[in-house]
Parts: sequence; C-alpha cells; structure tokens
Amino acid sequence: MTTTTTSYKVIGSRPLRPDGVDKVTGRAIYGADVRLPGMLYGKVLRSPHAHARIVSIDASAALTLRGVRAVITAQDLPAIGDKIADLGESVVNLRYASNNILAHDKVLYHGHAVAAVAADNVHIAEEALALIKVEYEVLPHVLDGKQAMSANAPILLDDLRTNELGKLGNAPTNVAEHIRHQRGDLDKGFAEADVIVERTFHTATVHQGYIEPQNATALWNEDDQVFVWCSTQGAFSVQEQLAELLQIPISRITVTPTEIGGGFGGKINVYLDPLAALLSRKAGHRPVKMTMTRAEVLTSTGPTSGSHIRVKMGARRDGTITAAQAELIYEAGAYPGSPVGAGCGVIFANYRLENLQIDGYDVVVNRPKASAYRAPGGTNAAFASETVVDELAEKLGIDPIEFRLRNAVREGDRRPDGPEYKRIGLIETLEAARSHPHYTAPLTGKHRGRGVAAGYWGNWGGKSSATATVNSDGTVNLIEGSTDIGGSRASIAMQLAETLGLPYEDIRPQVVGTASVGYNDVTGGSRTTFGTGWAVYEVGKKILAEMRQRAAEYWDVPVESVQVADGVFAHNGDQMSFRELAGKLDTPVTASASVHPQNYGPGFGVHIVDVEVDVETGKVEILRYTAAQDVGKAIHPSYVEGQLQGGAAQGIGWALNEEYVYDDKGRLVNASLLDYRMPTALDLPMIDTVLVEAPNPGHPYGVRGVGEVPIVPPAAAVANAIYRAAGVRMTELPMSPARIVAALATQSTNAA
Amino acid sequence: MKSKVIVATTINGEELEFLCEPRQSLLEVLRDVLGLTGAKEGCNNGNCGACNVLLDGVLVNSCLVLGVEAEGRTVETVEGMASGGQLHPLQQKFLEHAALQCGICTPGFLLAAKSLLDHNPDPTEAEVRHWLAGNLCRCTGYDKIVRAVLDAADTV
Amino acid sequence: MQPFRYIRAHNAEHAATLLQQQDGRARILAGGTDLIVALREHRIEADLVIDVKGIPEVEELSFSPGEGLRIGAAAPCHRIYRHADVLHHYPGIIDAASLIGGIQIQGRASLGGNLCNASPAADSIPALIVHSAICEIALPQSRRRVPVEEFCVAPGKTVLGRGEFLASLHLPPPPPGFGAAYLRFIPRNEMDIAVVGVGASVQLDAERRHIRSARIALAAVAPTPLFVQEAGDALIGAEANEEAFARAAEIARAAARPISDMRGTAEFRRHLVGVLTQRALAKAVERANK
Amino acid sequence: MRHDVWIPPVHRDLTGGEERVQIEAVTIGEVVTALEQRFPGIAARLTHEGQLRPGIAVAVNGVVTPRGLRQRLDHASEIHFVPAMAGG
Repeated sequence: MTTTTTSYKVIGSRPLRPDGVDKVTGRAIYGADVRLPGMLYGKVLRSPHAHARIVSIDASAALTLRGVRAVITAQDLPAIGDKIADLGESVVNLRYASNNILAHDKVLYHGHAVAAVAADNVHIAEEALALIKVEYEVLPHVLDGKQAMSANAPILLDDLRTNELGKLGNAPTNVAEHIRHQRGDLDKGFAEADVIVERTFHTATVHQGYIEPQNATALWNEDDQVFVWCSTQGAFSVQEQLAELLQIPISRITVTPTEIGGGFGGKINVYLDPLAALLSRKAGHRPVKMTMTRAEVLTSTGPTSGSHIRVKMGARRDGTITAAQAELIYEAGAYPGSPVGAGCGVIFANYRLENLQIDGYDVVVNRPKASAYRAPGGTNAAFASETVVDELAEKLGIDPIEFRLRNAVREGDRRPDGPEYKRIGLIETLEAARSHPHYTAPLTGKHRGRGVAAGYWGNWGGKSSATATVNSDGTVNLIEGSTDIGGSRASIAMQLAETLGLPYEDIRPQVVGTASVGYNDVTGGSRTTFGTGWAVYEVGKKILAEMRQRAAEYWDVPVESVQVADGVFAHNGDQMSFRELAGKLDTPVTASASVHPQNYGPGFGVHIVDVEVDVETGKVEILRYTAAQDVGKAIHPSYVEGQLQGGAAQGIGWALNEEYVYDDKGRLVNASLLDYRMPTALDLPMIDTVLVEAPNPGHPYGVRGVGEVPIVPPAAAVANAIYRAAGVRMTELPMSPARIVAALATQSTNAA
Repeated sequence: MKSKVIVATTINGEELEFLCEPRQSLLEVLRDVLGLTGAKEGCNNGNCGACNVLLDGVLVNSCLVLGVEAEGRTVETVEGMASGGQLHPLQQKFLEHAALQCGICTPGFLLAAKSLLDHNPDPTEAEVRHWLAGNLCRCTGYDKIVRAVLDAADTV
Repeated sequence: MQPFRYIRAHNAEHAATLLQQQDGRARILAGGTDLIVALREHRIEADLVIDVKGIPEVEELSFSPGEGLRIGAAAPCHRIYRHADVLHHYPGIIDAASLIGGIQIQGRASLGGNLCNASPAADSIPALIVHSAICEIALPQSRRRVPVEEFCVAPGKTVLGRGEFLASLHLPPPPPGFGAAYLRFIPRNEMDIAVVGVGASVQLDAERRHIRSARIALAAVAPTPLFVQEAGDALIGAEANEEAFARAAEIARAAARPISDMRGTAEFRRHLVGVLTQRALAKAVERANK
Repeated sequence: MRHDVWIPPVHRDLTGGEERVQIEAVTIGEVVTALEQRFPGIAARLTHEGQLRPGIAVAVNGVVTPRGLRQRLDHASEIHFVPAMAGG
C-alpha cells in the first residue's frame, strides 16, 4: 500500500546495497576478523556466583604461565566517583559502569567480570584464567524484581536510594527509581466502565541474540593514544565511554567501527573495549584482541529486563475505554537503568485516555545489567496492555481492530506522559490491517486462532554528521559515521543521490571511524535513516549550492541565473551535467553537515497472526503472520520490509520460547544457542508486510523510524491468537509448551 | 611433545599445507592460520551455522571439526563460491532479495543453501526451511533468505 | 582447549590398543559433534584423540535381507538417512538420524557417537532399542556384543571398559508386518535436545490387526535411555487401536522417572511420555500397514 | 509570553496537586526559575548544576528539545517535563 504523492527517482527503488558483495563473498571485515601485527589475545575471568564479596584475587600463578603477557583486575581501572553521564542512549552512574566492566569489591551476577588476561593465543589465555585464584564470600542473591522490592531482600548496592525524579529516599533499597504518569480521575473512570479487566503479567529476561559475539581489539600506544577496532552501534559512544572509564581525553581515543554482526541495542555499552585497552598498555603496548564466547554473551552482556506488570482497564458498552491503570516493575539487572521509563511510555500510548495512572519501578537484581534491546521495554508493556485490550473487546463483543479504532490516538491527542501527538498513523495502520486479506481470510481447523495487537514506539532523532566529496568524474564519495547494521549505507546513499539528482550508483558511501567524520550518535532508536539521512540531505544541498556557484563562475554569470534540476545545471540554453561540471572543477568541492533533528515522530504497528496450538503438548505453530506499520516514506522498501519481518520474528521468539533460566544458586543454566531458543527458519512462516506510507512531515524525505516498532506487538498478538485457538489467556512470557499445558489443565480443573 | 602438525589439504580448489595444533578447530585454522575469515564464529558449539563449510562436499560446522581432520580432504568456504569474477547465483539472489541485514550469518547460509541445491535442485519452501534450520539469523526473520534460495533454485 | 595429540587409527584393534595404553586419557573421535564441544568446555579431558573415521568397518553401512543392517559406529547421519535400505526397512532409525541437530550436524554426527555419549536425551538410542540393535565392541584382541538397551549405565557412562570401543551396530532384518517410529518433543521445530523422546516398534499379525510384539523406549525421562519392556509386552495380542496405545502409554508414563531441569519439569515430561507414546505407536502401526 | 506548563505527577506534592500552571518566560531556564518561586524545591528536582537532571527531558509543543534549559520560547507554548527515553 502506498499513499505517497511526491515522486522520486531514487527513493522508493530497491538497489543492491553498496557493501553487499563484500558480505556475500566473506570479504567484509567484522570485529573478530581484525588482525594486527604482534597481536595478543585476551580472555575474561568471570564470577561463578550470583552475589558475592571478593575477598582476594591472586594472579601470581597465571603470570608465570608461558605466553601470558598481562593480567588486570579492577585495581587497574581508574577510580571513578559518582558521576552521572549521558553515554550514547542511556544515562549511567560511571562508578557503576566501571564496576560492571570489572567487579571492584562485589560481584553482582553470574558472569560478572573479575579479571582479564592477555596471552599469545586464546588457549593460553584460557589456561591462565584457570590459574587465577579468587576467594569469594558468597552472599544471598535475589533474581526477581518483585522479591527484590520486599523488605527482607538482600541489598545489592549499599548506597542505592530510591529516586522519585529528584526526590531521594533515605533507606537502603533495590528500587532505583519510581516514576509516574497520571491524569484525570481514575476512580471516576472505572466507575463509568461497564466492563473492567485486570490481570498481572510476567515477562522473562531475553537477549538481543545477535549472531556475532562482542569483540574489541585495542592498542594503547607509548604516547597514550588508544586505538580501538570493534563491532559497535556507535563508534563515538565507545570513544566517550572509554574516555570516562579510562579517564583520558576523548581526542586521544580513535575508534574504528568494523562491520557489525547485529546489535539490536546490545552493542552500545562497552564490555571488552576498556579491558583490551588496559591489557594492551600492561602487556607492553601490544595490540590485544578479545572476543566473547556465546556463553559470555548470554551471561555477561546486557539482555533486556524481565518484568512484572499489572494492568487494569475499563470500558463502556459502546467500546470507549474509560480508565487505565498500570504498574510496571522492571528488573534492571545488577545496576540501575532498566527501560521502565519507555515501558511506561508505551503501555497505553495507543489509546486516548482521560483517566490514567502509570507507575514504574526500576529495580536491581542479581542478573546482568540490562541494556537496550529494540524498543526497550516496549514489548513487555504491550504484551500486558494489548492482551487486556483484547479481552475488553471480547467481553464487549466488539471486533478487536474495531475496538482499537474506537479508542486510537490521532493528531492532537495526548501521550500518557502529557505532550500532544503530532501527525501519526495509528488509524491508517489499523485500517490497513483490517482490510488486509489475512484479516478476513477464513481460519478453519481445530485449535487454530487469530490474534491481533498494536504497538507504539517513540523513535529518536539524535546527532548525525556526514561529509561528501565530488570526484572529477562526477561520482561522489560519501563519508558517514553511522554503523550500517541492516542496509543503511543504501538508504543513506539513496537520499544523497535523490538530493543531488544523481543515479544511486554514482554515490559511494563509506562508514568511517571517529577520526574521519563529525560526531554521530549510535545506530539505534530507529534513527539512522532518519537522522543521518537528514545530514546527507543537508550535505547534498550544500554541494548543489557550491556546484551551482562553480557553474555560474564557469559561464561567468550571476549565480541566481543558473538553474539546477535532476543533476543538470542550466543557464540561458546552456546545459552542463553534474559530471561535466565536476570535470571542470579547479578547486575541489567538499561539503559536510551536522544535524540534530527532533521531528522524528513515533511509529505504530499492527500485527495479525494465526496460530495452531497442539493442546496435548502445548506447542504453538505460527501459521501465518502479517505486520502493518506506518513507516513514513520507505526509502529502500526491501530493507523496511526486512525490519518488519525481523522485528516480528524476534517478537515471536519472545512470545514462545526465549528466556533466561537460572538455577537455585543464581547461575544462568541455558547460556547457549541450543537452550536459549531463538526461532529457526523452520519455526516461522513467510512474514507479510504492509508498509503504510504516510510521509513524516518532519523530515525532508518523509522518513520515520522503522526498526523498533515491529518488536512491540508480536507477543501480545500471539497471546491473543492462542486464546482464540485454545481458550486460555496467557499472562507469562514465554508462552512455552509447559506453561500452555499447565494453563489448559488449570482451565479444565476450573471448568469441572 | 611436538605441539604442531603439518596438514595437507585442498581449500577452495587449491592444494596447500598448513601447520596447526591438534586442538585447533578447522574454524580456527581457516580464520587464524589461513586468513579465511569468511567463516564466522557465532557460538562455537554447532548451534548457529555461521561457520558452515563444505568438507568433501558435505555441509559441516567448521567449529566441530579439528583442523587436523582436513588432511587429504577438500574444504570449500564462502571465499570459494564466486568463480571467474562471477558471483554464485545464490550470492546474487541474496543481494537482489535483500536477504541479509547485518550479514554475519550470510556466509553460513550461503554454504547451507548451496549444499541444499546440490542435493535438491528444486526444493519446496518447507524443504528450504528444514535444510536451513541449523543456521540462525536474528535480523531477517528468514523470509527474504528463503525467497532468495527458492529464486536461486529456479535460476540454477 | 587443553593440548592433546591426534592419531588416526588403522583398524579397530589399533584403536582399542591405543585406548588401553592411554589408561582413560584417550578419547575416540567419530563425528566430533559432542567430543569437540566437551573438550572445549572442559567437561572432559584427553591427552590423545583417536580418529576412527578411516577404519572401514567403523564407516560401514550395509544391509542384507538375511543379516540385517550393519551401521559402523562413525557412519554419519546424512549417509544413514539417505541409504535406500535403511529408508525402506528401518523407519525409526530414519526418524532419529534426521532430527539429530541440523543438517550440518548430521553431516558429521554418528549413531555410535550418540550412543557412546550416553546422554539420557539421545535421540538415536530409543530408536536403536526398538529396532533391537546389538552393539559390537572391539577390544585389542577380541570382540563382544551387548544389546543396545544395556549399553548406557548412567548419564555419560557406558558399559565400555578400558581398551574397549564401539565398532558397529547390528540391526536384525525387520520381520513381516513390522513398523517403527521415533518421536521427540522439543519447543522449537529443530535444533533442540529432546524434552522427551519416545521410540516404538510393532510387529502385526498377518491380518495386520493384532499386535504380535512391540517395543517401547524413552529418552530424557531417566538417567539412561529407558527400555520399557512391560509397555510393549502389554500390547501382545491386542488389537492395534487407540485404546491399546493408551494402555501402553500409561505403563510408559509410570515407568518414566523424569527430573525437572531447564528443559522441562518432571510433571510435564511425564505428561509428554503419555502423549508421545500414543503418537509413536500410532505411527509405527501406520507404517507396519504400508 | 505565557506558557502552559505541565507539572509531572511526582512533583504535584509541591504544587498542592496542581497539574498545569501558567508561567511567563522566554526560556525553559526562566520557566524553572518561575516555578521555583511559586513552588520552592521544584527546581532541585528538575535540574542539577544548571542543567536538566539526567533522565529528564523537556518537550515544547510535543517536541523534545536538545537545548534543555537554553531553549527559547518564541510563541506561547505547552511545556512538559518528561522522562528521557532510549531506543535500541
């Protein structure tokens, strides 16, 4: 479906990606592929305990092993006091960030880094780890957010006090923050309701699951310059984090981003980079390369929060929602900083509500520190609210899409946190879903059901810089600093080509490091095609202006008399193509632009799914899936579809099987891709997409963030489909076979 | 104890010898000894398929093969798929269908798909999905990968 | 991974002799899909790895109507499930061999390796049990034979003593009216360890109505793969129908001794034994009727 | 110029429950100063060392501004202090 009116030459086409051939021939250099002369290999010693005091660390035996070049512990990190810093996408206390890199006095989760080794090869480094003696005093641990809030829970951080947006409590606690959105009169709203549904939900800790493990290669020179090559969503964020954690000036750090094998928010925070740098310095300024094993990725990087959510909503017989209340408890992991704020923003964002209250709690537990994961906190929240909405619709006998349409937000309605929405596309997206053949197709067969759910994500703009140079043959080299994680080189180059009126093939984009381009925020928050696209639009305008000036000089006419259209300069019947003019330049033409655009605007998705439930084993088969979304203008539709399909697939993983499983000692027991079960090709059908193209008026090419919205609705959509197929309301993620069998058994007991 | 052994093998059609420790996997040898970094390490225990190679024409996880086992055998990696300046049809179709986002799983998928088409030149969607189930992709949702393989099968 | 030496054995006796000399510090390498991971994760240690893949009898895959099927211990799954005679006569083996790991695991993994790994959840073992397989064990100077249901004695432990290794598996030719199936339950559709696995075989009478004999074996519900003889015996003489399958399933459920772990609770596993036993029997009978 | 300033629920203890107030100001910084005069203690909750507290963002007419306290208010505006959100 396309509703766009502007006609473009390049935008909206589907050219091959510029980095494609390197990636299909195995030539592309990812982080683990970096090789430097004299390179050493580093490994990390990690805590076997969920919560323990470090009594002593003795690395003397490891240092005597042949081939071992350096060992570091937290003593090697500069001491950092409490300092709140804005790193990349999240705000952190640097002391906590430093403690997460290498545990200082306490380990707070199974897998917490304690020491690191550099050696001649990985095998020797591993042998050395076994020789480091760490004495622990094991402490009681707490894994669950609700339990961590209770009065007798073990306290993780002695100095932590609850923060209510500036108001600090005075008692030791595991609750880092309590936030609230509120408007209207809740009691009055519920009193007006004909139907009220209230349920409590639980969602598991889940991991981003990128296929490429974390890695970093670092060289700390004799003159205290630090060079880092790594897979990251943001080279500049790595640079800033290193500057803070290592206490060295930003200008002394050069970060070169390699190709990146997936991130989904998980490759923003640094883990190995500072260790590799410190090891390099200690090992006589030799480069040190570190890569995580898959088990380390799962135990020791940041997954997203598990959560407990209570939702209560009421509606009148006519289908109007009269009141909505929610309480969200998100597990931050070992240090404060869960995405509960975003969860609170998402949970009722789809609906116009006069009476609402949302309370969010950020709670520390003995799990790895949560980091961003695609629409952080959104899937948890939507799972809860969108299944309650489904139940309201069912109880009122209203079609679930119709029910949502009656309550859907539109321009001028208020978000739960107050501000008004500008131009948004929820209504159009709901209508597109309702009129899709999938929604009206008959679904027959036993234990089959169809579910729908909607989802919101706020998106982000961020800061972007880019530079372009015009070559003498009229082609253009584009230098950008946004890691290309899913085809953005193409969508960025396409926007420059469109601006310049040149063919896509004439633009050669390159992603470079911190030394070679202006500042760029991370590739995250669904911002890259929007924000960096805007930067190259500005670059393109500057280049055209400069080239127009050169044309005027060439013809010796006033610049105002030169017309520019479709890459051709014209004056009084004379014409010169961009290429011809480029060949006549005696001074080079280069342009840079830096932008920080704000009008990114939120996106909405509506997903439809058909499932079949094997009621004897509890296994759920996804039969058919359709994802509709207001995507703004789709620059490269194939990669926009890919975002919707990939987001849906991840959400299905959350829905059915993905979860962190701990033993009674607080150790993660399923730290492998065998037992942390992400969907395979055999677990999914083709995923239909509907691109609702309502151009974003806040962007020169109508771009709206796309990547995160599609992971918000799937868990709820699948839950609603399971209900229709098997008659049970699932309130816990994942909706694994055992849980479904248990729910069916409870249901039949209740019925009997 | 001598720690390293000489292994004579054929990689991407080229006969060569390399030196490795018995404990080094074929994946380590390819990447660290021979500089063929197209095979990727995603899990190092056979659960993701990113390190897929063909060993005597059979699809294997190179992380689950010892380098010394390559003695006298033939190994085919993603670096050997294109020939004579021409991409393999699968490589071409993966590009045309946008069947990769981050690209880290792509070499493994390409070799798995090649192995499938070697056995079954005209697979159904279900057969493609079954054959590729040992390869994890976290970006695409598999839709475009499956389409690319089906399209390549029509081309081959 | 710790350092080790690597030797290719010339024949079964050579391999057995090496094993004996190393006194428990040597490991047999067949497909390597378990061994290499276990060494890497320090779950086992070895000074010597003995590659047996070059030994003809260990790679063998042959069938004769009189002798039945010989499967070399190192023959990889992909050869087994493509073998015409196996396809025709040993459906339970086909089921198991084609769902161990993904295609790339099947390119290397062998039934012998799966057996020697002695995981309670091994997919091939219930299938081998219901096909009445016999293990042929090589010693430096002799051979001995053990029924497959007696091969595993504890998680990760087998009857193999010092200097002994599994050379091959022998499966008798199927009698007329024979059918078998192996089903497992996993949360995904591929790439998982069985939460529960059930193998079943039946021999029907000439009219294909009554069951002459049956075998049922379970995976992942006890410290070793479990042969539930009484469940099969309960079907002798019974009409092959859902009622009979349910009766056998109930006996299998009672025989299961599952534990709770990350892959499933004891309760869920016991429930699944019932469901899968009925389904496996139905499938075995369906195949016997073909 | 008068602006419509919305008080976050957790600070309404300082405003006697008031949800929205009218404030004359030319910048967000002046808004905070004016709020502090009327509701002593609120500035410390919203700002720290002359900047918005980490984790708090300010939205002017529905658009979060990166300029924080320095943001000029050229027209009568609706102002919200909201939790800053991150993406992945």
